[in-house]
Amino acid sequence: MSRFLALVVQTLVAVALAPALTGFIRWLKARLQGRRGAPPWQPYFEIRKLFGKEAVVSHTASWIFTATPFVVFSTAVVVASLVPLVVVPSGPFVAGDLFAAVYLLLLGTFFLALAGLDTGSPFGGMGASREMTVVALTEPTVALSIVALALNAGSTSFSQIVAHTLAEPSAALGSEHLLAFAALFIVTLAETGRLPVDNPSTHLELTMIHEAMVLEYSGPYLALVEWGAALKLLIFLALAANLFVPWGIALSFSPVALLIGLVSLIVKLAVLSAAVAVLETRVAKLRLFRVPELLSASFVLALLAVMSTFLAR
Amino acid sequence: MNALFSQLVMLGSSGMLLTALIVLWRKSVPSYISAYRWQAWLLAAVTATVAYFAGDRQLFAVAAALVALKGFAIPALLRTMQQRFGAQPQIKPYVNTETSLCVAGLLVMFAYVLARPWMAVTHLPTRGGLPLAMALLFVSLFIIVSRRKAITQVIGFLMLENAIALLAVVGTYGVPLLVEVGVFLDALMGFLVMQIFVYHIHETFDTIDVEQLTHLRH
Amino acid sequence: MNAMGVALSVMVAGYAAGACLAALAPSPRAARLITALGALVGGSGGLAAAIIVFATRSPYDVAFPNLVAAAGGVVLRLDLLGALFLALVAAISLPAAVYGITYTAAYEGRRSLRVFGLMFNGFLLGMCLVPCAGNVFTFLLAWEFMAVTSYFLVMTESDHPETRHAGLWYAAMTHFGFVLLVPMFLLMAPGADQTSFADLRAGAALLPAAVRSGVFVLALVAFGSKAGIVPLHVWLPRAHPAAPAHVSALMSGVMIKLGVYGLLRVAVDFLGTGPAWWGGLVLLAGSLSALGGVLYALAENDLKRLLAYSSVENIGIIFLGIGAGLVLESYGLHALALVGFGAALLHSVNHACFKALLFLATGNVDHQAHTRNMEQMGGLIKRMPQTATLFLIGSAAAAALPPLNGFASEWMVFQALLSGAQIPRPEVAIGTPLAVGVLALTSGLAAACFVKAFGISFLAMPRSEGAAHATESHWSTRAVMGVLAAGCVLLGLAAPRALGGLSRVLVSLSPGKSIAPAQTRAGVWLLSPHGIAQVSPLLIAALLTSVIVVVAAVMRVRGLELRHADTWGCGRIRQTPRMEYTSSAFAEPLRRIFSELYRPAEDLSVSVHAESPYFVRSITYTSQVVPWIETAFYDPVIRGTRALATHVRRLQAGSVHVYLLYITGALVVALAAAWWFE
Amino acid sequence: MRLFSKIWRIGIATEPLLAGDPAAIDIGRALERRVTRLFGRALAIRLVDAGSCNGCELEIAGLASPIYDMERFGLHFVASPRHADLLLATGPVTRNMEIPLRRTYDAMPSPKCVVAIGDCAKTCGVFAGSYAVVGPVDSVIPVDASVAGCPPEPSDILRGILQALDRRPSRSHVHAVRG
Repeated sequence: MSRFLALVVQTLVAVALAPALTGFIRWLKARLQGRRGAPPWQPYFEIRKLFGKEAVVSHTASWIFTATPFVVFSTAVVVASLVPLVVVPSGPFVAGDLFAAVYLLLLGTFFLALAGLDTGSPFGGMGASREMTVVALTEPTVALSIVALALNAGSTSFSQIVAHTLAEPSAALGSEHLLAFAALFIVTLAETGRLPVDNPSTHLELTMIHEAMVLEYSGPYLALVEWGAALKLLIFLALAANLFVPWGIALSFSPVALLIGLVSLIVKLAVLSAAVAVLETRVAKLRLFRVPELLSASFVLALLAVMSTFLAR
Repeated sequence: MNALFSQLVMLGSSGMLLTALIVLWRKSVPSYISAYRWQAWLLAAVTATVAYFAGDRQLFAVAAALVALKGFAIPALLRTMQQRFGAQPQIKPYVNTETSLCVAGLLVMFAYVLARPWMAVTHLPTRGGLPLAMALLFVSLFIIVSRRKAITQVIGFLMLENAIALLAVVGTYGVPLLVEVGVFLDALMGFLVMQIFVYHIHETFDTIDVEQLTHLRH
Repeated sequence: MNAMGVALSVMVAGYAAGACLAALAPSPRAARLITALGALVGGSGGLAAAIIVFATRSPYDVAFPNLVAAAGGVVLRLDLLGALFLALVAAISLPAAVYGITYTAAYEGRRSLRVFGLMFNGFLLGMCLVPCAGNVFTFLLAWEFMAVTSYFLVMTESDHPETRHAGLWYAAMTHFGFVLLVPMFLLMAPGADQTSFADLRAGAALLPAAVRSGVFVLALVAFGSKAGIVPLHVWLPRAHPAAPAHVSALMSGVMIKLGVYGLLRVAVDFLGTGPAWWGGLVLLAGSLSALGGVLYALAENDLKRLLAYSSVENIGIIFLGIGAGLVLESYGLHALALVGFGAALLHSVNHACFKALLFLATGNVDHQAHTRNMEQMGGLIKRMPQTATLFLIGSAAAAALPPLNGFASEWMVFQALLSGAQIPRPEVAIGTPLAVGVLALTSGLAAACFVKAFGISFLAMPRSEGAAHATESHWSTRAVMGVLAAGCVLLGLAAPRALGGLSRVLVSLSPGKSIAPAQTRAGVWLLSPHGIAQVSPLLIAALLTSVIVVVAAVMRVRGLELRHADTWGCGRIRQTPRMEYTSSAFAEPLRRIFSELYRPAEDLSVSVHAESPYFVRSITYTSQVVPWIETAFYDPVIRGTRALATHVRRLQAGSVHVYLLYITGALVVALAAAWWFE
Repeated sequence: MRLFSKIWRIGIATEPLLAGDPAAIDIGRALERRVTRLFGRALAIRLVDAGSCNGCELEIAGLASPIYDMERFGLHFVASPRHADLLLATGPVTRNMEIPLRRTYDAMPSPKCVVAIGDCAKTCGVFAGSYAVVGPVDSVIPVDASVAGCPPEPSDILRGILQALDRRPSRSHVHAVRG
């Protein structure tokens, strides 16, 4: 029973931590641009404000528009319960493995794209079309990096992969781990709409990909969608951290191990989000039709990762 | 000890392969030059690790020579070449970027399949690097074939020479010093000839697009 | 006359009676009702027979040697594999038949419903007999009967020129497949009189390796052309849109699965283990079909052609599962091979369910909005809410989204391909990740394709008069689609139970080899071959609904002020449908990225005023995705046959004497050959 | 690496918000207590140029620069009025911009507020009486506060917005800001 409780607590921690992660990235980018910037816990104020506001729904929108925020948020929460954050989810209550997590996020994006099309505005359609293009091109890279990890560990379940890396520390230095990590990092940037694929803080509708789909949302619906997107970013960064550098993750459910797991998770997320912030200060946004080149480069990286797993055998 | 040795060598050689992929991916010649410099430094690092673990004094000298010549001299020469004819319009290569990356992926797989029997033969800890060296060879050949700017082809040729050096180091702990110097000298000669060659193309065609050479026929 | 005999006779009698009575029906309305009644009775008989075989787990034989004794008589043999596909045909034909009642009402004035009823029941009878066939003659008879009746069904709306064109392509391709089936069976049959499947199975073991490979390649091409794998798929996107909705639902849902049944019967049941390149060939065909199908589905503007290409894609996924199974089988890993075949069978069942639902929903839209072109649809969710919701369930299942059935089978195909990577051989170890990459790219593009299919045709504002005045169709069509949608959801949640049943089917195919690995746990979890990775669609669905309920409750407690206003369009005056995204606009980024594969035929024409070339009157740009596979493959073949035909025509000299000369010449040659071979 | 060394050298360039002359800002309508508390820490701003000569836009663009850095007060620009809480209107409302301005105001979810920036927005300024001008902003949509000046200083605009939300700069969470 304590195992189930720990998983619930872990999911709630992830949900609570997600806005702080986006806030930290925004704060660090501000500091890198020489501005004082809003404090890292600013997103919590924004979410509180949005919940207090009225929701405006377009006449042409159907029930899909109002249902999508719930679907996007719930898919992100369910994936947070599958992914190894503080403790490795094992035992009977694990609902899925890496593939299930990826396809659940695809469910969220599927409905978000439909909501973008639903209001009939050209921005929503443009955002939906580009988002589905980017998601379709990232799928093979995600699958191959999962294959590269799974081949080493013998299965696509998280607990197996983490246990394998812990058992064999030299594997973490192996080229397949580094290549798969690089591929997954590029996919993280593409999937969560960070620079160089899509600029999260842009105001020009024509350059948006993720933002354009949520232009029509307001009030509590917008809060749910933004929270879901922040949670998705946390999930991807936690995946990249815990699958490749799993030290510190709690294997047992004792309070001490859980505490160490939480602290190590926060440290790893801080390091990775700092890397994202630094990268976003350094890199400009790619033109939409240069993004497939970036994604095919990450696909080749993932392919090389799979190749080198056979080499080691 | 051996595990760390082979792991480091594989890390170094896969790094070299990645720098070759950068040439296929990016579109600016200065980034090719820095990729080549990184590759030269990694080659020197691999040679040094092999020298350290195999306890072969000569390889340290070879590594030092590599750093001096390929780490500093050739990139400098390339940069002067780039400054003189660098300001060229973007010439579209024969193969667009996505396809050339996928072709590179397939070439790497072909190299792995090809190198499989060799790995069974050698029992050196560095045998892991053999397919990577073969892959680097194929990728640099593909660069020479698929790119139209003369400078890029020169860089492709130099990476080819790096691949041969890596193959030697990984396959047989480095060929004797004399052979190494010999190989390197004729590569240098090739490079100098190409430099003059590029200069002349620029003079006659006012562009360094190799495509123009076909006009010489009629 | 035990229960099985009764069930089979009810099936045959139901269809036969339905066919004949429909042909003699007094009024078109009566013909429609009789057609549906016959199909329902026949279908339930077939379903009962399949269930009995499943329950008793023992095959059932019945023979009528005196019927056409020369060819070995009509022998029916229903084993577990045949029962699965019979159940699939019967299960999908029941809702399609009920749907047909109101759908064919539109044909009353224009088409002869009597002929349609005759052909419809004949088609269903043919499809039910194919899995029951016990010997070569019955199989070929049922196969040809199914092909001919389906040709007439495709030609129901033969006043449109493209329907006739589609019928021509369809007839040519199915008979190309049939022509290859006959030599395949001849190669396998040991003797003229031993043509029952049991003899074939025994004989196949003694065949030399070259002949076995020849039989396999013939089977792959023949059954592949019926299933619609890429080089042989050209009839599918032509025939399905031409046929009425419930017929194309049957064709796309079940008829192409009989191609999969045939391949499994020959490759797994008769030939057993073969060399690794068999699996490689099937994997190659699967990857080409999966990628080709989804890419052309994305570029399609006609909803039914989009679904037809999506069928090609799903057949590709099924072939990937079979290919993985064959490769594993050739390396002796029988337990893992069963995972591959199980995944392929599960995906066949799932695809039949959601593709039939999608085609029936498209039929509704076609009749109400009088168009199949997605450019002219839009806003249908407000005028046809139930049809839109059911279409959404179907497209979510087709895009392999978690709690539904598409995800469960695609997850199993992933695990099967992954277990292929354990084989140390380099070419296999490299082939399987490529296949995993292809499958992942296909599922990503399928998700984009079905966002387009649903989003562009059902959401935002109507872009044509027809779409603006569409209303919900007859309640029976929606009830029937509801049944299929419930099937999709149930198959998704109870996938582990379904997979348990399927692995029983596969174990029966290879008795004594090895037991199937534990692929399910407590009927809730799907397990990967090594039992470590697990996924439970039921638990995922439960977690999703619980989180949605909690969040919705919190929002309700806090109170949600809602206001309706116009869509934000940078403050412009009116929101018109012209500003929406259309299907070609949605697919344009992907068309540009994959332009190397599409090779669109683009032409740009600028017309200028007569006075001066610098004043442009109009610029027209058309970009058309012409499937270059046909122009590259089929045009030379067609030209070659036409050239050959002109030469042969010279033989028709027209004078009787020349014909007599031919006869005597042929006689002389035959006698000389018989003497020489003596 | 040169970029990061420059970043390291320059450090934080934000200057504290000095108190300008209070005459520039006049609060037309005081927002209720509930609204100011809601916008206490976070506010999304949508800028509408209702016919201005872009002088005010340049100053408003200065708000997002490191010197004035409005983000430290929790203000940030958004693309769509659906996400916005405050409408910054600049320029006299010309004939063509009257309907778009009203539609933008309607598209914003309530509670919402409007701040008119510059003399033109307040009293049509130099363009008063022109045939193309409908009138000042408050003749089209209700205005909560307006900032005079042609163009007003970015610090004036910032203080105008903060005072419209009844947020004394000293009381807000930014340190070392003299009220």
